[in-house]
Amino acid sequence: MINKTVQHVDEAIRDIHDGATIMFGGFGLCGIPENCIAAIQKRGTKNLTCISNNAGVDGFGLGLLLATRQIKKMISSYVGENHEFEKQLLSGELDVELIPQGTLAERIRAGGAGIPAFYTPAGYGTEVADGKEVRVFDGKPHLLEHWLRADFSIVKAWKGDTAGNLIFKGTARNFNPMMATAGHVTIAEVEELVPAGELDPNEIHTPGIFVARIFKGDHYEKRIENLTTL
Amino acid sequence: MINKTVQHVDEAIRDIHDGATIMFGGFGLCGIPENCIAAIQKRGTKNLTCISNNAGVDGFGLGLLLATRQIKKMISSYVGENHEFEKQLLSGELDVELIPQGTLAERIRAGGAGIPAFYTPAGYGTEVADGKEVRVFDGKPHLLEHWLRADFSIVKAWKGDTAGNLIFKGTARNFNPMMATAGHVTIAEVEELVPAGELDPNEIHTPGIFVARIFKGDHYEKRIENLTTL
Amino acid sequence: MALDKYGIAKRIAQEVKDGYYVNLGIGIPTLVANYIPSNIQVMLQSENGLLGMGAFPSKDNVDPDMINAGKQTVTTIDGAALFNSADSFAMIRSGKIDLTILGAMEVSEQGDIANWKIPGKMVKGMGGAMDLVASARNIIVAMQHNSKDGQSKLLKACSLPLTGLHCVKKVFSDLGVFDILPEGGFKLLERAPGVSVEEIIQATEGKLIVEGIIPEMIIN
Amino acid sequence: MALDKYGIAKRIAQEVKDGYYVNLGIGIPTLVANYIPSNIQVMLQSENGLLGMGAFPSKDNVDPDMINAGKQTVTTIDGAALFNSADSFAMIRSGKIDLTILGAMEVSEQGDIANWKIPGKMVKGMGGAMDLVASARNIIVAMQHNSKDGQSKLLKACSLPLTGLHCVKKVFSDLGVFDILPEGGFKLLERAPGVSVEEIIQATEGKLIVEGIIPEMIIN
Repeated sequence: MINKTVQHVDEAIRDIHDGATIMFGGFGLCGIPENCIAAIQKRGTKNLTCISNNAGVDGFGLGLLLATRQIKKMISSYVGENHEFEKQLLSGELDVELIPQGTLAERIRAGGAGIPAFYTPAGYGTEVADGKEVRVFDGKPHLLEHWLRADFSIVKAWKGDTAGNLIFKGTARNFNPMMATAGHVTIAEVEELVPAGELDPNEIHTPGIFVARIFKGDHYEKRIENLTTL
Repeated sequence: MINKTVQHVDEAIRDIHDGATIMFGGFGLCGIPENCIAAIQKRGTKNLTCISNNAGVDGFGLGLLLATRQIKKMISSYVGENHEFEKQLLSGELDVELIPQGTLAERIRAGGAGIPAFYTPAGYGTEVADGKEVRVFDGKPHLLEHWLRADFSIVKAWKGDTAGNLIFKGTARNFNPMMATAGHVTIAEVEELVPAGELDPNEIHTPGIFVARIFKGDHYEKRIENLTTL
Repeated sequence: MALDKYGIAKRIAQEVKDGYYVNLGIGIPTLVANYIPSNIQVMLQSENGLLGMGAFPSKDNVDPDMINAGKQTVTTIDGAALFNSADSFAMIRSGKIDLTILGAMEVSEQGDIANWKIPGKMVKGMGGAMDLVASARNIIVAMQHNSKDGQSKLLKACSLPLTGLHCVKKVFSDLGVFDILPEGGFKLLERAPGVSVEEIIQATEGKLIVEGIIPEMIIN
Repeated sequence: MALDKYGIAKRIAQEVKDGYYVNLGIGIPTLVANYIPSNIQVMLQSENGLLGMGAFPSKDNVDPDMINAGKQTVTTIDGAALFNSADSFAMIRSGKIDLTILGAMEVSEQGDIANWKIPGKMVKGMGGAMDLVASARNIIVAMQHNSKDGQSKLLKACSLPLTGLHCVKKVFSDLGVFDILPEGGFKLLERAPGVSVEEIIQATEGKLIVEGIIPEMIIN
C-alpha cells in the first residue's frame, strides 16, 4: 500500500521555505491545522503568502503568524474580528487580496481540477471587477477568474488513513477539501490516523492521491471563536 | 421538515413533456434510474434530448428509449457497445453530440454550480474544438466550454431521505451527483428511503436542496454489462 | 417608535415561507431564525458548508467543529447535510436559495448594496456577500435607516465600495419596509409602529415613493 | 515473433513504478494490471470514479454497483476511495496521475493519437480519452503496429479524427518499444523477441529513428 505517513509535524513541514505560497484550511478557527501553524511559527519561516478564508483571531490560528510578521501577503475573503489583520491591512504593512468567498472557494477548486479559468457573476460592478474581463452570459455579466494553486496546502481532517484518504467532520470541512487538491505538496494533519482499509471508500471526502504527507496531530485545542448556547 | 417524497414513479415523472431535455445518471448500466426509464418508455414521451455518459445497451437502460425512437438527440461521451445507438448515429436518424467525458462531467457540474463557462484543455486540436474559443493559459491551449442544464435530471441513489438527501454506492455514483444539481427539476429514485434525520449529515453526497422529488424504486434489476470474475 | 434590531428581525421573519431554503447573513439577519413561526418548515443554509442549521447548542452539547458563517456554535436539524465551501457556493450561484437576508451599511434606490468596507477606516472583507448578491434570486436587507450621526443609509447612490449592483429587492429598516422598484426608488410599504410617513421622508435621502395610505406593520 | 496482446501488456507492466497512480484504458491496457510486479505498490484509477481498483471479484462477490471504466465488475483494495465523475476528471486534469496507458488506432510521429472514430464506419465515442491525453503528464500507448490489412498504424500523420495532439510519449506495439521524440519521430528502443530491425523499418510509415544496437525486450 502506498504510505503517506510521516511521524512528526516537523517532518511534514520540513521543506516549507521562506517566500512559499501556502493554503491553510479552516473557516475562522474551525478546521484549522493547529499543529502545522504552531510548527511554522516555531520554525520562523518568513515572507509567506497565505491563502485562507480568514486569518484566525488575535493570538490563535493564522493570527499567530500575523503577530510574528511571518506573513507577507494574505489572500482571504473575510478579515472579520481579527484586529491584528485589520491593523496590518489598513497600515499597508500586510499585502492583502480580498476575494469573494465563493470565488475563493471556486478558484481553489479550479486549481485542483485543472481548470485555469472560469466565469462567475460575483463581484461584477464592484472593485473586485477592476482589471478583469467581463463577459455576458444569458444577459448577465460575469467576471473571468483564474485558478489558485499553492506550493503547499495544509489541511486538517478528522480521520485519515495511511494512503492519505481524509474524512472531515461537521463544518470543519469548509475549505479543506478543495485546498487539498490545489497544493503542489499537500500536508494533512488528522485527529485520528488509521491503516489503509479501515475507512469506508464510500465515505471519503478527499482521496489520498491529493495528499503527499499525513500525520496525527499531537493535540487539538479547537478554540471556539464565538461560543453561543441556548 | 421539508418533504420531497412522492409515492409512485408516475407521480415523479408526471410533467415530463415531449421535447424535454433530461439528464440521466449512470455509467453504462451502473447507477441508472431503472424505474423512471421504464415509466418514461411506458408513457411514450417523445422527442427527448437526453444527456447521459452512455446510452445503456441494446434492450436495457436508455437503450429502451432508443429502441422506441423516443430520443431525438443524445448528448453523450461513449457510444461503446450499444449497436442501436451506433446504428442510429451512423444513419443520421439520431442527432448525437459527443463530448469528452471529463468535459461532460465538468459542464454538468458547472450547470449546477452557476458557472456559465470555463476553460479546459480536453479536445484542443480535435474536431471537438470546432467553432470553440481557444485561449492559452501557461503556454497551453484550452477550449471554452459552457455549462449544461436540463429541464429534468433523473438520478438513482442507494439511500435517500424524505428531505431529498442522497447517498450513492460504489461506482454507481458516477454522474448522478452533478446531474442532481443541474436539473431545473431533479427526480431521485432510491433503493432505500428513510425519514429525514436517519442519514448522517456528514456522509451525504447530494444535499436535499437539489432534489425536487424522491421515491423508492419498486425493483432494481441492476443488469451487469460486462461480468468479469476471477 | 423606531424598531430595535429584534423588531426588525421579527418583521423579516414574516417573509419566510413554508418550504424555503434561506441564507441568513451576520448581524440582524441571524436573529431572524429565532422568530420563524413554528408551523412552517424552513432549511437554513450557512455558507461555510451546512444546510439545515438548528438552534444554538445547550452548554453540554457544544461542538467546536459545528459553527455557522458567523462562527457561532450551532446544531443541525433532521435532514441536514454538510458539504465543503465550494459546493456551498455552487448551491448559492445556481439559485437554489429561496431567500437571502443580509445586513447593509448603505443601499441605493437602484438596489445597489454596500456592506464590506469603509476605505481607510474599516475592512471586514466581503466574505460570501458578493456571491450571494450576485446570484440569489430574492435578496432582502435588514439595516438601520440612519447612521449614528443621523445620515440616511437609504441613498440615491452608495458612497461606500459596492458589494453588488441592482440586487436588493426589499429593505427592512427600523423605520419601515420598502420595495426597491425595478425602475429605481424605495417604495414605502409599511411604517414601523408609531413612525409617521413624515419621519420616513425626512430620514430617506434616496427617492422615496409614497402612494396611498401606508399601513403600520404588524409585529407579534 | 510479434508479441500477442498479453506480451504487450507484460512489457508495459515494467513501466509501472512503485508508488504510481495509474489510469488504464480499455483493451490491452486493462490487461497490464495482471502483470504489475507484486513487490511494488500501485493505485489504479478508473475514471468513472474509483481510485484503488482491485482484482476481478470472485463469483460470490460480484457487485453490480462496482465496475471499472470498461464496465467490468471489479473490487477495491485497501486505501481505495470512491468519488463522482467530475471529481475523477478533476484529478486527471490536475496532473495527479503518474502514468496513463491507452489503446490507439493510429499514432503519429508527432505524438498525435486517434482512437475514437472511423468516419462513416465506427463511432465509439471519445469517452475519457481526450481528457486524459490533454492533461496526463505521462501517456503511453499500447497498440498493434499494423492494421489487419497490413497498413502501418505508426504514421507520419494520423488519418483518422484525432483524440489529442503531441501527447503520446512512448508506444508499445507488438513489434517494439518506441520513444516519441519532442522534435518528432519514433525512436526505436527495443525489438520484440525475434523481430528484426528490418521488419520494424518495413512496418513503420512514420519517421523511424534507429541508433546503434537495438536490444531485444526482456519479458518474464
